[in-house]
Amino acid sequence: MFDLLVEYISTQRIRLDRDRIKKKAVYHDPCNYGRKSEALFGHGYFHEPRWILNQCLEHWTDMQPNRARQYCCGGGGGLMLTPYEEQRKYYSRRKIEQIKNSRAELVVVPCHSCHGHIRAMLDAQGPASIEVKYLWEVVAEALVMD
Amino acid sequence: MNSTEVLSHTDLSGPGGGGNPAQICLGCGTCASACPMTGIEGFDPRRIVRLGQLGRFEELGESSLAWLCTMCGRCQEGCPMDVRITDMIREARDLGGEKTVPQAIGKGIEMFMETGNNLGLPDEDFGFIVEDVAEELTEEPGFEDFVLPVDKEDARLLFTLHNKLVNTQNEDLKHWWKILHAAGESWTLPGSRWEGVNWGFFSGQDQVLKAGVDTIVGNMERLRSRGLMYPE
Amino acid sequence: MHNFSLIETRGDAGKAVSMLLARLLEQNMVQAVIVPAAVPPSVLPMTRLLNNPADLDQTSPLAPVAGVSAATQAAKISRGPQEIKIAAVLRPCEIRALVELHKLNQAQLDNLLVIGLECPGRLENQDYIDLQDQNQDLDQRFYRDEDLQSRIAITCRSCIDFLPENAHLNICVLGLDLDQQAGIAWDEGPGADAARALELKPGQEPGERGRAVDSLRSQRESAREEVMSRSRETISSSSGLQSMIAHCLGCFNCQRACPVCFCRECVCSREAFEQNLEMLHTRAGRTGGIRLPAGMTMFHLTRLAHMAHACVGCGQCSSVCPIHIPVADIFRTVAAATQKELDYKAGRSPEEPIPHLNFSTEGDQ
Amino acid sequence: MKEAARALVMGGGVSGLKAAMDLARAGCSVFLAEKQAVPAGLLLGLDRQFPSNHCGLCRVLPPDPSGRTWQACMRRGFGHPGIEFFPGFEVQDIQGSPGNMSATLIRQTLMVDSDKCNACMQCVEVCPVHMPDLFSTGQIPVKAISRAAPHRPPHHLAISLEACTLCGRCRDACREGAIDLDAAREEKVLDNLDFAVLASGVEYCLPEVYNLYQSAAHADVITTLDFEALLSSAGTDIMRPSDGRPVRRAAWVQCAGSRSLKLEADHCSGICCMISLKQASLAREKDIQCSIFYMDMRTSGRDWQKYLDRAREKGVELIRCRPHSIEQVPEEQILRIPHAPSPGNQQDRDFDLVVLSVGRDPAWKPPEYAGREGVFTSPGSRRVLDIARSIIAASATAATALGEDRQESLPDQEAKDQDQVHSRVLVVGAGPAGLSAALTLAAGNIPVVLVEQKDHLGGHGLSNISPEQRKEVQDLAARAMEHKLVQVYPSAAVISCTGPAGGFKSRIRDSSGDEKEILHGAAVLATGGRAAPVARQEDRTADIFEYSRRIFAAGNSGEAPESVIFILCHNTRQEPANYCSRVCCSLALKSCLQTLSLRPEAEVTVFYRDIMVQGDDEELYTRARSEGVRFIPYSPDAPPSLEAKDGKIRVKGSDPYLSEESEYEAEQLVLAPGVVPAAGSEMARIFNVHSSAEGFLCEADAKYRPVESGRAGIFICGLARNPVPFKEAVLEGRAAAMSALGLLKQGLDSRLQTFVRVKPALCSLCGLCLEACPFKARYAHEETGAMAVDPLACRGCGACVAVCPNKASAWSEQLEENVHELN
Repeated sequence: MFDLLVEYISTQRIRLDRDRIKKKAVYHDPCNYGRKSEALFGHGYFHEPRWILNQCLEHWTDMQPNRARQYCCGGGGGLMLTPYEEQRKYYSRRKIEQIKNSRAELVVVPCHSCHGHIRAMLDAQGPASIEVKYLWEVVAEALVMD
Repeated sequence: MNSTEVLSHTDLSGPGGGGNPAQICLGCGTCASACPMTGIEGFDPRRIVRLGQLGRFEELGESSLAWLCTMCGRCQEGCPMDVRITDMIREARDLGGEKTVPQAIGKGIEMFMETGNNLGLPDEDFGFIVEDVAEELTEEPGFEDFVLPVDKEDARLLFTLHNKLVNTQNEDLKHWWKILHAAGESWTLPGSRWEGVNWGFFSGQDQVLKAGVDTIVGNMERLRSRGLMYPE
Repeated sequence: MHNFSLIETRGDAGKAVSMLLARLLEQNMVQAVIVPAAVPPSVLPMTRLLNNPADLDQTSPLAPVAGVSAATQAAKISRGPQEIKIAAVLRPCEIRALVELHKLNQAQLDNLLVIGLECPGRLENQDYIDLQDQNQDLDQRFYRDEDLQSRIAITCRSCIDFLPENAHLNICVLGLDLDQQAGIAWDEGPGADAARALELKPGQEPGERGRAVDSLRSQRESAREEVMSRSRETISSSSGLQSMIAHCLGCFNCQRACPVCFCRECVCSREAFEQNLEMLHTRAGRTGGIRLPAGMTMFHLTRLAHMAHACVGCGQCSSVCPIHIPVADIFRTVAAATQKELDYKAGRSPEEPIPHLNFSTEGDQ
Repeated sequence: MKEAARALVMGGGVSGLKAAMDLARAGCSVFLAEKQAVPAGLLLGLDRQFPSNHCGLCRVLPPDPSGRTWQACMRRGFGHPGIEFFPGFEVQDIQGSPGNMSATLIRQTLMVDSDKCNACMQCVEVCPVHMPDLFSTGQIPVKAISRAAPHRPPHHLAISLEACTLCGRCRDACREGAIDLDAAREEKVLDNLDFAVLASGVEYCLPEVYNLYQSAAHADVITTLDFEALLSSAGTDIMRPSDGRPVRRAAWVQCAGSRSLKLEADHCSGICCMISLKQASLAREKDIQCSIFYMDMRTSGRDWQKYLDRAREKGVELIRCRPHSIEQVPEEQILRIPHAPSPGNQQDRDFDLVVLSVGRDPAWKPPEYAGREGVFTSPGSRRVLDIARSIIAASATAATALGEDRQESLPDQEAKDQDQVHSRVLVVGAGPAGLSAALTLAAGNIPVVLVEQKDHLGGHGLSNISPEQRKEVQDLAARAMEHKLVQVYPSAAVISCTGPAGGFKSRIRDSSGDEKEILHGAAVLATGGRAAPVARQEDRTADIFEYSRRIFAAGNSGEAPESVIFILCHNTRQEPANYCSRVCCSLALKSCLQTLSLRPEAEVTVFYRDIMVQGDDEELYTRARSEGVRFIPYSPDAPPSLEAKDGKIRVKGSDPYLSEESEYEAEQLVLAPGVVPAAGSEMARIFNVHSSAEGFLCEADAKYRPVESGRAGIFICGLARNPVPFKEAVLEGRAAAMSALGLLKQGLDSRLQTFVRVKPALCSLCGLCLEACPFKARYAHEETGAMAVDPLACRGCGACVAVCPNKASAWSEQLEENVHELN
């Protein structure tokens, strides 16, 4: 998925406008594409999404910590589907803190699961005003159609 | 149970290879520092590893410990002894038996095994939903000529979907379609068995995991797609 | 001290005390006595060694003057193994100096019967000589004449350590009418032995004494605080210190008069302080000329460093300074601060070790 | 035997200096190569060292009465008769065989001509190469050309050739012509070397290289070495590197770069726990809140546990948890460490500064020539050692090199007694330490009287349990029995020892009960130690020494119990035996592994407080765990309780990871009660030296003179001094012998010269010098009472000179010149 987007952008099969999204964004590394991919396949998708974001946005930042040491959104491992809601909230406090500390108004994630969970946790623990978007959603929004 | 039995019982040679079995654990606490779940209901990766050392996997699976884990792998990433903690969780979830699998996951797996997707959505309904969204898309400027390629043969890419996009968040289907359209990609959506999410990964049930992979491979063979686009 | 006895003075307390000393010789409690005595033509009592009981009537044990500190001589004659036991009549500051010298192997307290004198202060030597011209019975009169007492040496005016410590026998004058009675106090040990020989009967100590001591102390304490705060200000800057010693003539009187300066040859008068012309020449060019002898600041600082833990506050240095530099005030001020820091007091006890000696290879564990 | 062996010592750190000086004192011509411009190595940056919290490097210097070596601080420079010092040179290669070796030295540091340099610093100004700085963690910009060390005067500049690009700008900028860049390519070849001693130490782990705790990204995540520099340059506050704000909260993270299989670093660097404790203790004095994150607090020396207690009293907080990561809280300038101090309990703690406690670089290897014949590698160049052990190891290595160099030449004659100095040495105790000492002395042509209480040689055999080690001791004993310079008195005891160094007079009682007098110049006390007694519940209980002897006795055909429980630190490491015995943990681990190798299905459980293994012994611990030994930590407040029932031992203890109290059953219980000195207090009395409350003999300086007692001429080593494993006891024995040998050689050469003289005309006999002397070198003459100096005991520290009010105690004239020459 990252590779495909990188391919489209770098070969100019799609063209992007960096000025459309004005909000300050922050990027979330999903466990599966980053840390676990690195451990299992020897390559973590850390660089690619950041490169893609640079093509789409003017202002974005990283969470602290990030990449291999990033915190899980709290919905992984099927936990989102379990009834352990309070526990998930406890777990996600770290993610929410990270998001708040970044002072971003928009969280960009490249994972359905993380997207859903971060949205739910922001709604539950606030601030609900922060938007959550898929990485490809950001790409789609920046698309320049001739 | 003595150590040799633990070793033989816990064959932890996961897909990544390498790593060490539980008993080499140093008890250092890196995992517990890493894990955001540490501290709730006595949750602590060290506890999980200790139970693993002692071969008490079933007990682990039956307790909430195993199901509170998000499998994020942060513990394992930091472990100086390279203990495969998340692999152990999968093992425990499997050994805990079906009764311990949370209802939503259990239900989803059941549906998947029956219908090919975790929602149990009939193919006709699926077709109706995606076509509806595709039609909406053509109303947006620049995408007037968008045509949704379903079951197109010989496409470069086969697209599987996360069931939640089909279920409640149909709007989000459009983002990728827009990109693919703009890029002029040759792609296709399977008309049936489109599920891209594999919950066998969560439950630790290898047979479910395998069935998920088989579905996708089946689709790729059927439609002779060269590449695969996968939501997870 | 635990035991107290009153003796009749019949108008001459000095004589009464002299008679006691004579009795000590007669009883062979001691074989010699050192005590101030003025031998004509001199009128200034000086430390004198006597061994004939009959000679004691020429002495002035209560004379409110100390030509030089008696500690130096008391220390010297007490050294080494000897058969002769000596009674020494000493002021509190002289005893303190003696105790310091004892710790430095310069005195041997065991050879002495120390007789301490309660000290309302001493007159400067010249004042004593001058006043004696006008007052025949100066030694006796001093103790009842507040006007005379107000003329004591400048250091004594702010001295709070006027009661003798570490003596075997004390001569008590405070709160008593010396024309009638003087007091003798003692503890167990050599003091008690002497008291028995003198056939002294322990009696009630007059309450008036306590009040007199307290009132003198509080008066001295406020004087002392005033002196010290003035001195602290002077020495708080190097320019203050410099200006204070600016007039120093380089006579070294202060060092010679100091009872705890015990070195055979002062380091200040030796090669370390010598400066050759080349060195002086260089410095003179840098500082716009150089005062000779050079190194007087260094001399005073060295003294100050040595005195910081050893000064007993006798004031002899100030007394002998020809141009009246208040050296003793500075020493006492620095010493008070240093000794407080080290939890040490010069002359307090022969058992108290001299600070700065506990070198250890163990570090600061 | 050759008159003077030619020896090369590589490395001018404390190990190299010690080895070089020992060899020089033993009569060798020594060449000392050090790649820095100044000696002292790592100590250049360590101003304060545990447990004294100050430096004492100068105490390493032998009392050379000529005064020529007298110097205030070796960090400023170094000179010693018999040692040719090559500052700035590193050995590139060694060729040839012993006796005819040649070494190629290449320049690593180029010195600026200090006679010409006027410290204008133009060269530093123009130098384009910026360097990391060991001394100020970047607070002062450092270039390829810079001051050689902060302790040196400003006109002593040096160029690091590792960094220098030879661009020539400094040379062009120098108006005095003090820089000669052509000398950068200078090489030196040393020929006809008899042997070489490698003492260049190890490389330290750089966290950036291993991406430890993302230290490269956080300016305020530094290493213990950096912190040392911060501490040295700190005033009332320690300033953080990022923004210069005072540090109020600091954390230390132990085992950065070690004890990790992921980093291929299955080792413990051994001293980092103590370094962190020291740094935290010192930081407490600046009112900084200090927390140390650790796994096992390895305070494994005689005095180290007490040092830990003192640190705790000072308010240093110890948190048993290895953190996963250090998080930066943006905008707040805070470093946050999430951690789990106890199972099921997670907390965040915020810090201004985090110090990574680093040790040996996992990838470090000794140079290729380290293994060549004739090259003797000091153990301090294989692993990280603390200062005392570095010094012992260096002395011992020098002794080994010297001994092997002389092996072929038999002693031609017994050295004669000269000038009342007896060249004989009395060695008390014939365990590994005593035997090693005796043989080292004998190899140096010094006759030895070896007194042993038992009827056989070999000692108590506490930690030499493996068959190889037992054989090693037997060999030592046999060699001692055979050596013609070693006179052995078995079943004998020393009754008294009087006299000064060089002229001791001791009475010994031999096996027949006869007493005889022995004259000797020095003595080595090596009376060893024994197991502390344990209360045995029944015969299924053994102490660790007994059990390990038993389990190793029959080799691979022995029998092992089906289940065994070890309880480590049994009644030890707490008052009244508040010290770590150092031998028990590794002995226990070896015994666990041997048990499992004899009986793979055996169930082995170990209750422990901190596993105290160091260096590569960490592998033992890792192996024991991976082979299934179960380790359960306990706190001394709640030790496991014991009970014997139905032929089995029952231990009740709680597994903190499971938070459950459990009962463990085993066939065999093994307790580790630690070791106690066998005859410490008695030796202390007879030889008039100090001993600790526990009865260990005390050294003159725990860091820098570890095998010397406070009394000149009496040396101490092995278990009598401190708890040590077998191998270290051997090293200590050799080191003690080396020091005795040096003292005698030096004493024989120049008995009557001293550092300090007394000017009788000025002396007031006040005796302040007697009390001031820390080395018991000042005394009052028995008859005249005059103040005097014992030349063999005097170290030239100057305490008496300082305390003498009128300078009657004064430096010897030669020395005085040197004092004025300083700087």
